[in-house]
Amino acid sequence: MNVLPFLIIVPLMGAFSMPLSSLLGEKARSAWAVLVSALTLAVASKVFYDVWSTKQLLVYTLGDTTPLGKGVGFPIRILWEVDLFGALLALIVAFVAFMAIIYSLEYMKHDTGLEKYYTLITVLELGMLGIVITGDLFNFYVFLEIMSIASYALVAFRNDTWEGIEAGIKYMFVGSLASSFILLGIALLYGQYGTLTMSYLAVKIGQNPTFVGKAALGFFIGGLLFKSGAVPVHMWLADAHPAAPSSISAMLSGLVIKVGGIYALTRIAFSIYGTSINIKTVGWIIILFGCATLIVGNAMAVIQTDMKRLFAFSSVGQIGYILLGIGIGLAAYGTKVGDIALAGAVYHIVNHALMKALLFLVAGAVLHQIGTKNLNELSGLAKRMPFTSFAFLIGAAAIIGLPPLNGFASKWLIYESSALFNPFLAAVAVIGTAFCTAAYIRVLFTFFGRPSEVVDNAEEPGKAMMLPMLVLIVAIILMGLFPWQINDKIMLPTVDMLKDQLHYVAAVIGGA
Amino acid sequence: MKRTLGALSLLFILGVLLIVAHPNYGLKFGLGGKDWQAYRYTDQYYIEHGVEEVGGTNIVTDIVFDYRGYDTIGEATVLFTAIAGAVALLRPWRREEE
Amino acid sequence: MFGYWDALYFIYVLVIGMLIAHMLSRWAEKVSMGTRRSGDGTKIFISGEDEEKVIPQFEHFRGYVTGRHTMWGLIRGIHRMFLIFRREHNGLLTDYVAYLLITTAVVLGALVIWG
Amino acid sequence: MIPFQFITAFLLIFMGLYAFLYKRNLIKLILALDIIDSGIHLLLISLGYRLEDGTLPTAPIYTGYETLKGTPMVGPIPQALVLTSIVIGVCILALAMALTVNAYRHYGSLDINKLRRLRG
Repeated sequence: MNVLPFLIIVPLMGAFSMPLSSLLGEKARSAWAVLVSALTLAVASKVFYDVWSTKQLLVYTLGDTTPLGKGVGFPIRILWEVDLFGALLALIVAFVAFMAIIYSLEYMKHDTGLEKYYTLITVLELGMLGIVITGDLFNFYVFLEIMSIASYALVAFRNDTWEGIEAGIKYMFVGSLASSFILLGIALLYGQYGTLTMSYLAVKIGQNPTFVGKAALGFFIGGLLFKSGAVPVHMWLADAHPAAPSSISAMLSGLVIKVGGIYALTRIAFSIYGTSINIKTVGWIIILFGCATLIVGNAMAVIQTDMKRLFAFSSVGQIGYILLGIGIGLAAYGTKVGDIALAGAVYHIVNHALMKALLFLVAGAVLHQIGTKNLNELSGLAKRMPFTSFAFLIGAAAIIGLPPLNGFASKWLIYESSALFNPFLAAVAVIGTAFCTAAYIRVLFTFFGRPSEVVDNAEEPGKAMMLPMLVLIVAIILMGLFPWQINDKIMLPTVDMLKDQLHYVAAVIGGA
Repeated sequence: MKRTLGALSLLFILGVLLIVAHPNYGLKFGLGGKDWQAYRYTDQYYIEHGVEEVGGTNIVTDIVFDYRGYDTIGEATVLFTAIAGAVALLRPWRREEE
Repeated sequence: MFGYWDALYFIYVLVIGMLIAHMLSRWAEKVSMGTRRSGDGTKIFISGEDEEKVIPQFEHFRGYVTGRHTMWGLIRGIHRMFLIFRREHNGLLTDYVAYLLITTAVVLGALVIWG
Repeated sequence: MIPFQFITAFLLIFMGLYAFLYKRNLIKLILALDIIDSGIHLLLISLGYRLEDGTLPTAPIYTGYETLKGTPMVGPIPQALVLTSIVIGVCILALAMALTVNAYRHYGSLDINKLRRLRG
């Protein structure tokens, strides 16, 4: 049985019925939210297992058995096309969203408007799942907007704080502008090539790479770099992620910037354009932005006093590593170095989703229990909240890249390949890590320092907040124990499928 | 300073767009005959087969509700999301209730 | 991943590292806090101290650039970098839009020229 | 000769982006967002236009008169896309308005330069 459609159906139905379920009371709404996200996680796991075990693309046509028209060789319907990269991201999205929803059961207890909150968080998950499985450009835009609108609303969800509103306004206005750029790119591609299906566009662009195609790629990269929070357009990220409720920050930082930015960028660069334009140029553009992102993001993290803002800037820095890996994968297309860099980037996407989700959940726990996120006041937290501090310790060690944890493997792959590709890039990456270490050591000293008055009455958070943190810790440690096996079994096949543009096209056109 | 640079970039983008719109280098307007078949094959397919495959005489309706019906679901979801978001943003402040 | 002949690669990296270190120390000498060479005696001192006074415990380094130079220079350079980065993040929506436009224009330009 | 439809579309996009750079009122910025969207919609719609031997095309609707079948029809995809895109634009507008109301309640002003407490 093909479970792929349920990946959309379940969260869609869950989101639309969330206001109804909240009529039955608070308990019913929470249970419904957890049930829907758990089901989504199950479906995503099944999809991932199917794709991984067969190493075949899953193609699903909406409303017909074949995407092709009668008697013609081009697709006329919207289709879904899931390769291993998409399935992997769908799994991560469903997992982190599940964790965030369990966490918010307790974290958001004191807020009003909770039925809207759960509706929006489910829609956010839906939008990301739609992006990773779609095979149609305009459909991609629609789901990008679903995701963006949900995240605009969620960033400003605490409408009684000025932070949320201001960050929401900035995020929303500039984000809509970036979305408009993406729509403009899609319009240009349609005007030149007359189709919107990604795989058929790949065929047409391969036959005739024109100026219009390049201009469209420029608009795509501009808009998607914004969505992924690269320097110099990272500023909305540093404003928006700290202002959102912590469970949302975990999703925004862990998932939205990767699915809405990095995934889309990778898909467009590899599967649509591929080698039909000068792939080295595209790669170097992304490398340069990646290097700037790496330095600026990690350096800004050092000087923050607000814990969540520090984590947000650290997210910018980690996005830099991912961009660096993808850029090297593009610039060294077809070589072993490129493969390794790309594997490192994909691995780091997964790792960073887990680590940053954990860190933001820790920040949320501190904020919930103590009521401040100012690092100067939080000294000596470890005595009163040992579990939370332990969770932070694991997350920080993983994000710095200490060997027994999962961050080490992905960062090592990126260092190694960048050193082989160009030593200068490796130097930049190491400098970025030095800043990152400085930033986290500072928080660590704060947590384990002399107890201050503020934290005297602090207590550990409740079970619903501890459980997601515990699960994420276990996931990080487990992934850290078998880094090379995961790399060989999952990441390298992912890279192989991602690079295999011919396979991506042939799965739809049928060898034509 | 940044604003000026931004304006210059805007002019540059506009220039690229104008090249893109020039019929000799990029997009063509009012295609006909062979060009139509070469560039708008999907539209032509819908015009020719839409009525028999879907049944609606208005081809745009056929596309919106059949060929690209999934987009329409997405559109409805966007509307739903925006309403939920706007209602969430305009709810009374927590402070006022206490 | 590294083969036998890739040992040469490390020498290459080493040479590049030496070059970078040399340039760094030259730059640090220029940037570091008030330290400069003076006259033909070429003494090293830090501003606020007695001009005649040599850096304590670094007397044998007279006339050379000391490690302290590099340290001061690095600290000052990084501090200045932080200041610049922080000043850039001024919270103006106009600037965010300007940066978005500049990014798009740069990408477009690169793709138009070398794509 | 660049078709004036495209030029108009680009001018609309240009106007919207210009407003983003030089205007400070939030309501004006919301209008600017809509203007940019309109420009892109105009571009998309005009991409589907079709001229065969100088005959004017009709809308892609079969009215049952077989005689009309001979006349060319404009491309239907852009119209479908624009239908979807307009709704998305309206949604953005609604959310932006809700945010603006909240911003006015917090800051007592619609000046975007006053909304700059988040920095550094």
